[in-house]
Amino acid sequence: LESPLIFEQGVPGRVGVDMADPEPVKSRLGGLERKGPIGLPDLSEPQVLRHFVRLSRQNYAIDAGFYPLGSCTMKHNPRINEKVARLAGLGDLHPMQPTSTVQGALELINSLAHWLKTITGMPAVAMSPAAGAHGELCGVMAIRAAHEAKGESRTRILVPESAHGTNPATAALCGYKVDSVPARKDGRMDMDAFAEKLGPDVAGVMLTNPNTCGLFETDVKKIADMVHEVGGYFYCDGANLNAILGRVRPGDLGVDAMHINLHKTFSTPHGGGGPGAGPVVLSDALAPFAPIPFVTHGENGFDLVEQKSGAAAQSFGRMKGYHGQMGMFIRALAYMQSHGADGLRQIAEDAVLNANYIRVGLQDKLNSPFSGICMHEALFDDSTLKGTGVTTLDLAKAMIDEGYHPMTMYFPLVVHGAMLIEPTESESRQTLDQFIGAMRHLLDKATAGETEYFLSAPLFAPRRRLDETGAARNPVLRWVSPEATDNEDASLSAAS
Amino acid sequence: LESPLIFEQGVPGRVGVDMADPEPVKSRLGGLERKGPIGLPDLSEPQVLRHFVRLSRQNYAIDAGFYPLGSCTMKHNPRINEKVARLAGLGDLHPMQPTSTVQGALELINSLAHWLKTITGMPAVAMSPAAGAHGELCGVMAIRAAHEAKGESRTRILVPESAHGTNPATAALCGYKVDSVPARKDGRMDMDAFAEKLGPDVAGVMLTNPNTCGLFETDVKKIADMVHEVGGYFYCDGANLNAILGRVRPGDLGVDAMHINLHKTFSTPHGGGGPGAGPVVLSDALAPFAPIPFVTHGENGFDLVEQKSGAAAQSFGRMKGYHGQMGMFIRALAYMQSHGADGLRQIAEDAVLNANYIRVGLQDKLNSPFSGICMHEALFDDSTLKGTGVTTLDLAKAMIDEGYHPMTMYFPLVVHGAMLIEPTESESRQTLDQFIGAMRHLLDKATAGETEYFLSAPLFAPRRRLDETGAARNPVLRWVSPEATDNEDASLSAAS
Amino acid sequence: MRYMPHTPNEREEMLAKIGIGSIDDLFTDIPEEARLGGLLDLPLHESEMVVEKNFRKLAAKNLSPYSVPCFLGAGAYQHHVPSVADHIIQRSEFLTSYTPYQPEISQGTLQALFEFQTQVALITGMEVANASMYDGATSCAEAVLMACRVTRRKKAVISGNLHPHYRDVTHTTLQFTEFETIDLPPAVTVEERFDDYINSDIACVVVQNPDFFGRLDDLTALADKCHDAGALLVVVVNEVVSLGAVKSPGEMGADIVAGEGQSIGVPLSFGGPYVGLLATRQKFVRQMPGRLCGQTVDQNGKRGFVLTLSTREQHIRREKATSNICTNAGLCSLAFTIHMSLLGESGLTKLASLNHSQAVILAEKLEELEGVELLNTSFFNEFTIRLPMNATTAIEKLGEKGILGGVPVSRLIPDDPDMANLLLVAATETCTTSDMDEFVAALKEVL
Amino acid sequence: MRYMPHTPNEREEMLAKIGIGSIDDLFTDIPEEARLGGLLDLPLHESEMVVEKNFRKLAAKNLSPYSVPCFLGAGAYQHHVPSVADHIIQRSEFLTSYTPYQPEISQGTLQALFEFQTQVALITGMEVANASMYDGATSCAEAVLMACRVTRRKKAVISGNLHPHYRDVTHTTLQFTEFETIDLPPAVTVEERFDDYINSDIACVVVQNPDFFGRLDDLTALADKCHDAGALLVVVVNEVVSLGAVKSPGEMGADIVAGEGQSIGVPLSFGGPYVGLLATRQKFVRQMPGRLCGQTVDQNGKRGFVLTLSTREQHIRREKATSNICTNAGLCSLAFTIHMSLLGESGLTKLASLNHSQAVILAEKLEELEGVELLNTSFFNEFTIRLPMNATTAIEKLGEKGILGGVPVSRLIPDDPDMANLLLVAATETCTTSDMDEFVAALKEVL
Repeated sequence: LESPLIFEQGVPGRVGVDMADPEPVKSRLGGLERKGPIGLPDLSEPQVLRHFVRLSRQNYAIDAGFYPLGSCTMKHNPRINEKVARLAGLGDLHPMQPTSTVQGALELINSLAHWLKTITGMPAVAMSPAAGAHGELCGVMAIRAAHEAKGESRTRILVPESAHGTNPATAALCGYKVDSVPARKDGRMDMDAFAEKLGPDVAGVMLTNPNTCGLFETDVKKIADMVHEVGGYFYCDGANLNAILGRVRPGDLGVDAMHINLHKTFSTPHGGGGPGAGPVVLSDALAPFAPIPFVTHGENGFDLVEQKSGAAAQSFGRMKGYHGQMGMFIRALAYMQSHGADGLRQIAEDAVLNANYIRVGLQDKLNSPFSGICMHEALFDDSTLKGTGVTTLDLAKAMIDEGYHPMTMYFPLVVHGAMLIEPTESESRQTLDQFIGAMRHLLDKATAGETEYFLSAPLFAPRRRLDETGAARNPVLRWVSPEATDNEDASLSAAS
Repeated sequence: LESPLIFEQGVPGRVGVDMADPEPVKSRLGGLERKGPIGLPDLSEPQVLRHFVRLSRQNYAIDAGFYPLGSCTMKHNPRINEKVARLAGLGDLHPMQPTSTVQGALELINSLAHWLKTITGMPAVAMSPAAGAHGELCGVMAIRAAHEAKGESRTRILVPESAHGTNPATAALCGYKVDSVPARKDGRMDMDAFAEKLGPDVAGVMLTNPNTCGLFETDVKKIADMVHEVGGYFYCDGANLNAILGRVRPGDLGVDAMHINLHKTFSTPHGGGGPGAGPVVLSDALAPFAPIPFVTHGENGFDLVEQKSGAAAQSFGRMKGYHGQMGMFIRALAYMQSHGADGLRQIAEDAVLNANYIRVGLQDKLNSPFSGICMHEALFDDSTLKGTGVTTLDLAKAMIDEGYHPMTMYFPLVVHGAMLIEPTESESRQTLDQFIGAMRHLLDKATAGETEYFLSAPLFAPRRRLDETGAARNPVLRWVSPEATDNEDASLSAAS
Repeated sequence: MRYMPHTPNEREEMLAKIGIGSIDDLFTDIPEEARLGGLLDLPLHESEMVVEKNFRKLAAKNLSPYSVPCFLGAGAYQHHVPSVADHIIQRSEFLTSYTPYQPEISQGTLQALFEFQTQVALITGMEVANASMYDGATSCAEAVLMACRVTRRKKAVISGNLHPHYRDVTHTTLQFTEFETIDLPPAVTVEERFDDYINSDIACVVVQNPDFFGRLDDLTALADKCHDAGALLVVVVNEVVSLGAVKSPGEMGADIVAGEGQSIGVPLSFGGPYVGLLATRQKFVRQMPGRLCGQTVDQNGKRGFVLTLSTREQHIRREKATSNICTNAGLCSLAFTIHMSLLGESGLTKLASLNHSQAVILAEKLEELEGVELLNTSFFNEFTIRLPMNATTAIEKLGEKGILGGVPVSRLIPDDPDMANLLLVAATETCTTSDMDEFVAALKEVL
Repeated sequence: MRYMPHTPNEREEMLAKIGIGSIDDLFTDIPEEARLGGLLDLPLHESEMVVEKNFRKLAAKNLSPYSVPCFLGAGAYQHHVPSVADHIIQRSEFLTSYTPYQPEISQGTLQALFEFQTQVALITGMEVANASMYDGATSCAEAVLMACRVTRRKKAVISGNLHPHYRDVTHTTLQFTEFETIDLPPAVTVEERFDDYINSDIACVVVQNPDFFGRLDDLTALADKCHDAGALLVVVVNEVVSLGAVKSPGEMGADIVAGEGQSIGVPLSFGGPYVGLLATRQKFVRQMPGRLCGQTVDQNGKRGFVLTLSTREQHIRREKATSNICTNAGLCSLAFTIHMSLLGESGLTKLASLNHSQAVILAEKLEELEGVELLNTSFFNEFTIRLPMNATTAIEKLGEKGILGGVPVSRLIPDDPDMANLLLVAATETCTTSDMDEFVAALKEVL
């Protein structure tokens, strides 16, 4: 049950939304009335509903199956969070209402901030970043603002070579040169290389911990001390916070800034790619530079600081419109309350337990580049596939036919043909057993020489493998009416 | 992505609902404490969610595709109806709240009653029946109560042979003998036979109009007059009201009672088989016998008559607990308000237009047993399939592979291998064209001798054809734990 | 109009294809004098925005029991419905699917029904259950009809402590049949004596447990007596949560259990739609009304589910039908199944235990009030108290204080002076301690 | 705990399989002195019922703008979101799916993104659009960065009538880069003159239309001037409904359109999440930040969609990244696409026309009030009035009367005495005549 593009289904004159006829008034558009047609298709409500229901059924989703997806913490998205996010008086507030009419909303933000600070053991939190990468930007901007406030201009940021791809991009946007620190054989950062690279021109270090190999950086406190010693700051990428909730507080490790992916650790739904939210906890050293706005609490209840003055005089500025991703705040707070201190700790324990269960379940079939206990994700390389003609990608596509989303592939880059698997705490042992069984079955098939099977996978998906190269070479990024005849439009639809 | 039975997924000790620990109290259960285990499986919330999401994906649905299903009016189910049915203060009211605290709810019921009476041109309506068949029961009980009030005891009810299956069952429950009236060659009731069967022992006639052949009973007024003449009442099965909304009012045709399927005509969702609602409009002659409860309106606002006394002294009694299917009332009223007088009429017009469009689109490939314009559904017989080895059922199963729900088959019984197709007004012309194309393609295939294709259909459904005979011969109606060893349980699971 | 896809232009083209000149030509079979010329005397179509506003206005005229302390029961109970249940029943594939007559594309609905049947059988302690009835009251009436068919007898003895709506619906259903009832009077403080009525003419005895007044009874002896006389015992349960704590009807010897499943998964919704439960022994299954889902295999040998034994149903054997029930409570039974799956064994027993402890705590608090008398020797989550004043008056006054303080018995059993001061009070997991304290304090003021 | 599937027993068995003795053994890599012994100082886990109650309590402390007359705008607009849009985005397959990196099992998300890109391109009059940004303000900042990359110039001229948040976010984003801005002062009643600032050093001019004060301008001449100087014109639109009535930026010569899509499909949600729009000309596509979905075919030649041109993105070319944006506004862009599909050509133009007529009617009513001055010569659905008193004070007083009467300009442009009495007033399809009359009457009293 497929559905053509919405543009291929319209008949002019239909409508999917009823509304009152506008009263005739004298136009005040200042002569700027639109003249030509826009080109949107007209459909009825049932058509639109069916179209998107059909589209949805082409998607995989957590609700339908397991995502053994490293580095992305795809876990259960509770429905109560969706329900409370839609309550009248929460989901429908206008951001510019007088603060006296939104005291509950401000209390909610304040309350979420308290949870985040307590969980991380940090004294401050910037709530407004809209996503993890946005949070990184916030953290590194705070670092740069702090250096500038001291009149220092530093140029380098140290980043381990296994870092998330957004780390270097973020540093670059803040005007820093990225200096990559190699990894040791055990998958942690090479401390000697790190020491060597440190110096008075180093603004800070950006470390993911647990790192992208699924390992805890055992020297983390030392790293913090060393970077502080040269006057730099310690940015910790919080993408993997799920693994250590309630077990260790980043604040106790010397962290100066860490973003928290509410859409990973605190399960606001991924939504096919957003929206997310990436609040950033900050140390005392960085707190004065936090972005506006933030919530304060005084005698007259809660208030908002929206301008760079007074309490926010040193703020590095505003990162987005209004007050942050309120819809995500609601969901994350509901998630936290549902877990509580006991549940949050249980999350970390079960997440790590599950990852190690998978590691052990596959260790005789797949090679782990780093030995011993892993944290929340298990990392393997492609040495098993060597000589089979089957690549990590082929294996991943064959997983689709087994009913699973592929694992994360080719990341971290430090491992050849990497496969990174993060089961999360919300999967049952039965699911893990089935998954391990399916993987073993596939690996046996691969080593038995059934290469063709993998090359033709997936067979049982809405599409076979898609021509991504062709898509990039001749980009068709929008639909164009077949009747469009002028050259420009024709060029847009060249490949359609 | 299938899911085993929920009972095959439990691990004792899990839970999908958190709640406070009960405070220790002295039991007042009177020594009736449950001793043994119940046998329910324990699962976590994510498991339950995934289980039912997976199950759902085994279903066809209007939101996903077209139901050319005669006699059942499967049309668009607007989501606004679902939304308003869940509003705090509507969906969460307790039926035994003091009436002073539910004035809005009673107003709503009263308002829906007004719409139903206006649409049908009838003076009264009984709101409480829970479904169409329940409404039939209500109507025929009112007829019987009316006769008894006059001291008459009549024994026969006349029903055309094309009637819905519930009609005779309903009559039987009211102690009436069903007397079947044959159809004429044009698909309407044979008036001569009808006249012949009429007599002083006839309690009434039950007529579906438009009838189950999709035809309007042209002699309907005459039928009403004739049955009234012998002191009987005219029950009209309202299953097909969709076809005549705003075009003719049953009250103007001499109807004494008619149930209205809120889940057909007014689009409360079918839900895989309920819940429905079947309010019954009544003539002045039958109104005094209406079931309790009903809403009244006086100086102190709205009130409920819940007992057989006062205004309800002649009521034939109570048909269900509390006050009717409120959840369905809300949705139906929202649907009516969304359409208005203009939209309701448009429904009938487009429903009949679509049916005739299909009739004409297939008439050279399929035989219509009755000629001329049809109402909201098009009826065909299986003469095209004669000699092909393909039955109506086989054709229907092949429709599944084309992406459609099968049409209604073998009903009405008066037509050999009947196929009854009701497109409803909410399907677009494009959908109808595609459907007609698919049907023509299948019919060509059948007449070209590709019998095997039909016998093996469906191929692209979650299941191939199921062994229904085996299911009935050796009924397995529940899951039984494989560990169950006692004989009784073992017999229950004999076929599993 | 947003729900209708045709444009005027398309309608013209379609009419042309059909070969007629106008829409009116489609309706010529309607007798001319009955054809409506103009529009019905009703408002014109409204936008979704306006419709939503209309219903918000209506909602604002009601008092939501979730916004105030609420102790209402009498057959419908306030429970927390997990958000997952409501989410799932709104999924298109469940919400907008048809009755599963085409099993190949209805396995979702069918497997859920099979799970529902199993759950209902398990909690009631019976062997089989059907795929739901309209509600508890109609289920009770159908149980009596069924008992008459099974025993080929014509009389049913009805406990005086059966929910009055259930009794009334049974009367209504039976009134034009050859079957009849023998009705016992309510027995609030004394034990009901059935012995005098049980004999070889009797098809069944119908009792409710916990009964309308909240009392629990061991029905084992009664079951034996019924069976000795060749009659069936029909047990009605309208608070299914009780089955997590209380001996099941099956354990006590019931032959048919008729229940109301609203407490599990179904919102209060002012009384409907609810979900009727009907469970019985395997040997009576062919006399059981309503739909049944059974397990089978497909052509490839894969397990699958189908509607089965439909020869029992109205749509095949018409006037010999066992019942006229057709549509049932599909979506409500699905909600029940989801909620019950979430609870599981450990959840249902805990929920039951929590409900009971809440009720005990409340009863203890109320007993302390001067002039208030607790009439129950046993109860689950609901009990009856006698007030020193008219219960309806008391409830109205409590309502003014924003408290829904229970159901006056006289609303369901009017015209009986003994009942005027009796109040049914229920406490579930939704009550907080402060709700109870508010209630007790307010009642003290009112008395 | 309801979300966690393991029982204590299972955990033991799993630990045994892993070959360790206790959960603590999994965490030995954490420095001992940093390991938490006890629990965090936070409440313990709560039931769903309690969590829901907590949030209801918080909600009750806010004034829902849908429950009172509301005339708030300033970049976020109250519109009716069709129930279908919210229903669809709650479908599991959209709500809980991952970023569509695996196109074979993500065609739903991808096709919807392709439709989104097309819709955004059509309404803005541009050739291509990306798959969304965080919000309008970040989109504006990214547009400036993009213009600098395209032109290889370092200065952006920013209109004084750009929404202050958009300006602030652009400043923040650029502050540590080599790029800088030239900021014009607000111009409420006079026309803005860009000529003096446009030269061969300028990467772009950023203007908003309708501007922050509601005024509409024909930007064609400005576009020409920009192009003559080799600069780009960036047009910001934060009320996309206006595009149904007003000449599109593309028609006026814009090179990049940065917009806020909240008005279509996205609830107000106290300011976020929203959906940033970014559209441009085909020739700049490789400098455009954010995700892009492109059409292609699969091995069988079937049309399909994939994320494409990702070499532009951060996760490939790291420090040469065009932006650090990673997650975008997936679900909000889906809601936008659904709402826009429901509207279609006829719906969007009618909605725009309705919004404009509502605003005109309100403006006329307000103009009649003594001491109130309408400052706009043109507007769409929002305009600026000057009150004879401090606007913040007026708004507070209106709030006490249960009316959300607009946004005081000084909340966004503080410290400027000229702005103290200015009030932004918006009217959309959600306002009724009686809302307007209440507002005008209340304002009359307040003044």
